[in-house]
Amino acid sequence: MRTGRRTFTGLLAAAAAVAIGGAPASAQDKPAELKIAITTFLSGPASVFGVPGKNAAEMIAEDINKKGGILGVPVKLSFIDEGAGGEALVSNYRRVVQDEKVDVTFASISSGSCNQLVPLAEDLKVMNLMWDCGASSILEAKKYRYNFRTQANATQEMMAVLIYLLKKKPDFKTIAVVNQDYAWGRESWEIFSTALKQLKPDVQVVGEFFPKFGAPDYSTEVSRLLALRPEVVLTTSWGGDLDTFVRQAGQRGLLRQSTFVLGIGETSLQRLGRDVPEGLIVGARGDHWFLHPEMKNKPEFKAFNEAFKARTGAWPIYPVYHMAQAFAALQAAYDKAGKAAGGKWPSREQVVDAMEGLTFQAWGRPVRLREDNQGIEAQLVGTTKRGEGYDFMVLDDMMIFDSTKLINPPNQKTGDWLKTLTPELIKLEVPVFKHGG
Amino acid sequence: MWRRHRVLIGATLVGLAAIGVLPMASPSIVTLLALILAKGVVVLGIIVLLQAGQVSFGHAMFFAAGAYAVAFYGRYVGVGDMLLYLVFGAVAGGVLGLIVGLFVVRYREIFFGMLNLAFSMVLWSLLEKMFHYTNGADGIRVARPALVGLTFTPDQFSYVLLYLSFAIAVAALFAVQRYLESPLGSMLRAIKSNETRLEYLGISARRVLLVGYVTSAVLAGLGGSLVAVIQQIATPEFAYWTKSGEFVFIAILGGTGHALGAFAGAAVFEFVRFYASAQLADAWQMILGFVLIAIILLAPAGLIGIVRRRSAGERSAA
Amino acid sequence: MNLTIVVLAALDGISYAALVFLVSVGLSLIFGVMRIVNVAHGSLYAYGAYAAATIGIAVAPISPWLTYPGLLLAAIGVGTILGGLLERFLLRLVYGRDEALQLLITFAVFMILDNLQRVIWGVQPIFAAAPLQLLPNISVLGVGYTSYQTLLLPGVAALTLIGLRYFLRHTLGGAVILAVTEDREAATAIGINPNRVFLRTFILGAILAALGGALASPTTSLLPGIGTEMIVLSFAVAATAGLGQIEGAAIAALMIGLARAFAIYTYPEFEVLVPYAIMVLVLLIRPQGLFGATRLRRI
Amino acid sequence: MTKVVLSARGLVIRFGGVVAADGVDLDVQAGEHLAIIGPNGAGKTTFLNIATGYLKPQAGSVEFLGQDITAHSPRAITRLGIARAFQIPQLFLEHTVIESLLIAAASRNGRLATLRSLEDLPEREEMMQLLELVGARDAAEHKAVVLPEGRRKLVDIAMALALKPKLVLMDEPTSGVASAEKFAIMDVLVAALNAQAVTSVFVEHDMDVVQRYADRVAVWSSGKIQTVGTPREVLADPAVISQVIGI
Repeated sequence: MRTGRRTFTGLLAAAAAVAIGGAPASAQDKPAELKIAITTFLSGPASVFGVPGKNAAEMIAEDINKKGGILGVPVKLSFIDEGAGGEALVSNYRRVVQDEKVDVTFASISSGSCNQLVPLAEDLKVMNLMWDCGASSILEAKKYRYNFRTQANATQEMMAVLIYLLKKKPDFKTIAVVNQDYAWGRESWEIFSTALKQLKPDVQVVGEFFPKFGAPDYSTEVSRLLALRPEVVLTTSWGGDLDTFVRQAGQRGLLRQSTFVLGIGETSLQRLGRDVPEGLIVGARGDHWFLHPEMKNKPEFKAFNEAFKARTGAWPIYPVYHMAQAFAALQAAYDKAGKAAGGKWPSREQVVDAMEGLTFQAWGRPVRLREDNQGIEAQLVGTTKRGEGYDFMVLDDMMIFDSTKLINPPNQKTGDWLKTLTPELIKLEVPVFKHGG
Repeated sequence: MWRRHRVLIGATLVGLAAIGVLPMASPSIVTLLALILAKGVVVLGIIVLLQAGQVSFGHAMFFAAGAYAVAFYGRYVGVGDMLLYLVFGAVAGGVLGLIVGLFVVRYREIFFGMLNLAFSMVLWSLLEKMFHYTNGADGIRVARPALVGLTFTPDQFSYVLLYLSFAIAVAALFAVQRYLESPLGSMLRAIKSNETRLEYLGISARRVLLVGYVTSAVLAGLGGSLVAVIQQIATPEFAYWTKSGEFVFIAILGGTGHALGAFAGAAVFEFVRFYASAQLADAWQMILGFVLIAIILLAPAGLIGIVRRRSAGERSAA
Repeated sequence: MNLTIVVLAALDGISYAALVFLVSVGLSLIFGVMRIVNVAHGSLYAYGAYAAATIGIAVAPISPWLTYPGLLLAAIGVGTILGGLLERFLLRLVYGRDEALQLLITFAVFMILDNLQRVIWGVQPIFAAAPLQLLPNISVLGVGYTSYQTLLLPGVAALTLIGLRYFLRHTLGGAVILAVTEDREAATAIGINPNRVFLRTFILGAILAALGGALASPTTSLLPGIGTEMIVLSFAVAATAGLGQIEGAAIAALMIGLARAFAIYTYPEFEVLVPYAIMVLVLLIRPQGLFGATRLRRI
Repeated sequence: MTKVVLSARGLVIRFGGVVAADGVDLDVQAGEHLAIIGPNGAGKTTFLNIATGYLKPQAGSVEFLGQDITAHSPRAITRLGIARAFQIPQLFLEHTVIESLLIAAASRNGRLATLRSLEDLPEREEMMQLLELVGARDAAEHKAVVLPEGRRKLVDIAMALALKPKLVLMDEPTSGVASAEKFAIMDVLVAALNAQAVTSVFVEHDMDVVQRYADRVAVWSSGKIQTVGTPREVLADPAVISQVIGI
């Protein structure tokens, strides 16, 4: 029993030590390195985004360090696999924040991971940049101090795709949807269909399919769609799922029968090669395209793309640009906070303060953080076309949307806002760019 | 009492020391330890069934039932109390265990395993598909509850959860050990060696197994509710067959001969996964696979078996 | 529901069932003979698929028709090498041990192979559709189908079924397998070497799994995790049929394939639930599966 | 007329083409020890299987103390007071002998809802005495799996007796026991049965045992009870000698 009591006393002491020692340090000396932990998919189907994202992060970090780091401090990256399951993700996130004391985290790709890590980051008082997850609901639930989304959310992304469709094909009467059965697939359709009902009430939804995430076979859905003959087929699927669906649809003539809208198809174009025809509508979750019409002549942009292609064998896709935006935001916040601190190394809380209302730019138009920490990011949508010199389809008839009007105001929920939309919105002025133009 | 339970009491003291000392080395380990204890509680349930020679390849369904009981309460009623959550989790596991158990205790061995698997996959697909109620694959977030009315900061709460998990684990450990030594527990083991004789002693093997099954479902539900609060989320993944496989894996790893195996196995499993996925991001699965093969081939009685053999050897040497 | 839907759903269901049958019949065969539920079966499916795609991508530039022998080569290669290694150096060590341990060792193999697969083939989707694109489309009621999926796959499945039946009922090698299935002790007593039978059976089952994967590869993107789903699905088919039942597996695969297709045509939300719901229902009514037989213990 | 404990009427059972019972009638009377003899594979064990509900006859019925038990499960029949010992001992191999007996005792006295340790049950002493009675007390703490065949047989019988049955059905109680010990064991066994006023039926091959311990003998052959009578009568019958004993 004596042993027991001693252990218990030790326990209490340990608990007390933690309670006392938990206060944030306010040292203003420059650290040896700025530690960044990044959660990304290194395994599982979503590694089609995660691995390019990781490659981009490493490339960007090397570049930053070559230029002397952020405020003169080199950055050091560590990665956590989102594919290892929720338990490992959360445990490892705690480990890097609590044990390795990273300065900032970039989390995550999946909205599911963000759902777990955003409140945790808030608990642990560590700045977190939601570098890729898009679910609108996360930032609508409450106002966070430590979490910022450095890109658009699903509302902006789907609104841009919808308006593009309505501008390009104003008279369609029937639509069907084939989305992956998880939050993104459901939520993107929810936004798209609610807005569609407001903007063009006469369209009939003839089929709603939510095959399971990672389904290997869509033959039955394709047969069903061939029989239903919808004028438009929307899918916001991605990765292998999208490849499989589009190929199976193409093989059996469905891509020619209906107008396909690939909500986030930009990432699949290089893999699909010539297996897809011209005329598909493709979105990019932001104004992300390696031939971005407003950026393509900038030498830095070209150099970045060439370097990425040389390093990985493929042109950058949107997760690469999202990663670049997270780094751009970080750099901008440290610059701003450093200035505010009079050239000294800013404390963590000062950096978080600096994030408020920040504007930063990577390889698209500038992104602005709203007061609810949501990024307002331009959206690029285009139509596939054969491109000289590329063995895959490139984008043509690109529109770049200013997202300000494509998102709910911070004090209104997405669902309520969508119901206030009117067909007027279709007339929104948007610049159009030709491929190579 | 002291003599009979000296192994358990010893283990409890070692556990106490571990949860007292380890967090000083690394604060993030607090949550990992709580997770290990919570999973150990689930695996205890697997070990109970293994006494009867029955392997459930669908026990994750009760684990998920406990977790979703908490998640649904939070979603539709509001943030509750931790103790209420635990009761809910245990009851949800138990009730589902009783319903499923009434069917599955008629089956043995591979058929038992298969039917459990089938039921769990039905639950999994429902959790995935009933998107509007369950939020689909993304799962439902679980907000931090109070404990008997007291609220804590996130940091304090991780310690509260650790101590609470520890208390539950110790209680479950003693209760299960007690149960396994009782007549019903002995009869459970008799199902494995000779069910025919059991029936010829006037004992319903099905009822004996049902008691064991519901017990193990309660443990799984309890563990599930704990994990949901620790992880702050419940997802359909909790009910997927690989989760069930993981629980059986931990049970075999730890050793099924003693209730303590559950916790030994959970500790090794989670530490390997945690550190392997931290150090070798893309090899943790392979490492766990090799560990399991090594255990099966070299130490079929699991970690507990290794410890026992050691101490038996020391005793005979002395 | 009208006739068109019935016809279309039946076509879709049959082509799906054909693949599922190929994989589950291997699982069932292995269980029938060795009494081992091979959790790594889905990994063999995945490796078959990846190997076929790798060979396909390599030979397609020479002539796309070479991809067909490529499919077969991948299935036989993966089944023989991987299946042979697994049986000879791992499963053989655990015969006679606890059923739970046998099952778990294949679970460990599944974890290792799943991980290794990412190391070998990476995480980017791989697509090798040459075999599919070579064959023309056919039109049924105005709906285009690939003849690969509607004719070739069911054809191969039917041939496999007939071939297996013939092998088991009319050849010595098959008779020996059947003898061991029915009564291992008696078979040993008459001089059959069970180890050799186990090795052959396991390789045969592994080849069937890999063949399923190889044949699926032209129609789908190959990704990490493709094997995981296949394990439970083929498991559901084999259990519904009754473990060890060859013809039963064909019928159960058809049942599940058709039910799934009709679900997509009518209530698509229930698609995922279908195989498992059928499995639960069948097992509750007939625990030994649709075609399995029960045995009474002698006392 | 003494009281009939167990009564079988018109039992018919076939396995494939083999007819094991083809209209069997048999009465067991209170307090007697009835031996069933017959050639191998004649269906003697099948009778025990039917009487204890393990097999269901295709026709006919079994009554125990006036109650029709044909459709009952082995468990229900056990609870009515029929215990069974097996030709191949049916033991809990991973339990110790005393644990196995205590499980039987716990079943008999309905001690299921207790968390008390099996080892601490109040029936422990009684079970030790039972082991003493069958001469296996020294094996009490051994696991059944390590016992030699003869001892297993005794433990198997002890498990049946632990239930304090009204009727015990035994399948070749002395097979596997060294012939030198046969009579000693049977002496003890029959004394124990008599002391508790337990009726017994035993299938037996050993005619010396039958001669010495059976009150009556039933001869089972070709799916029928050929004769029933005292050992002296039956074993003197030339037909029995040629059919069963094989001389």
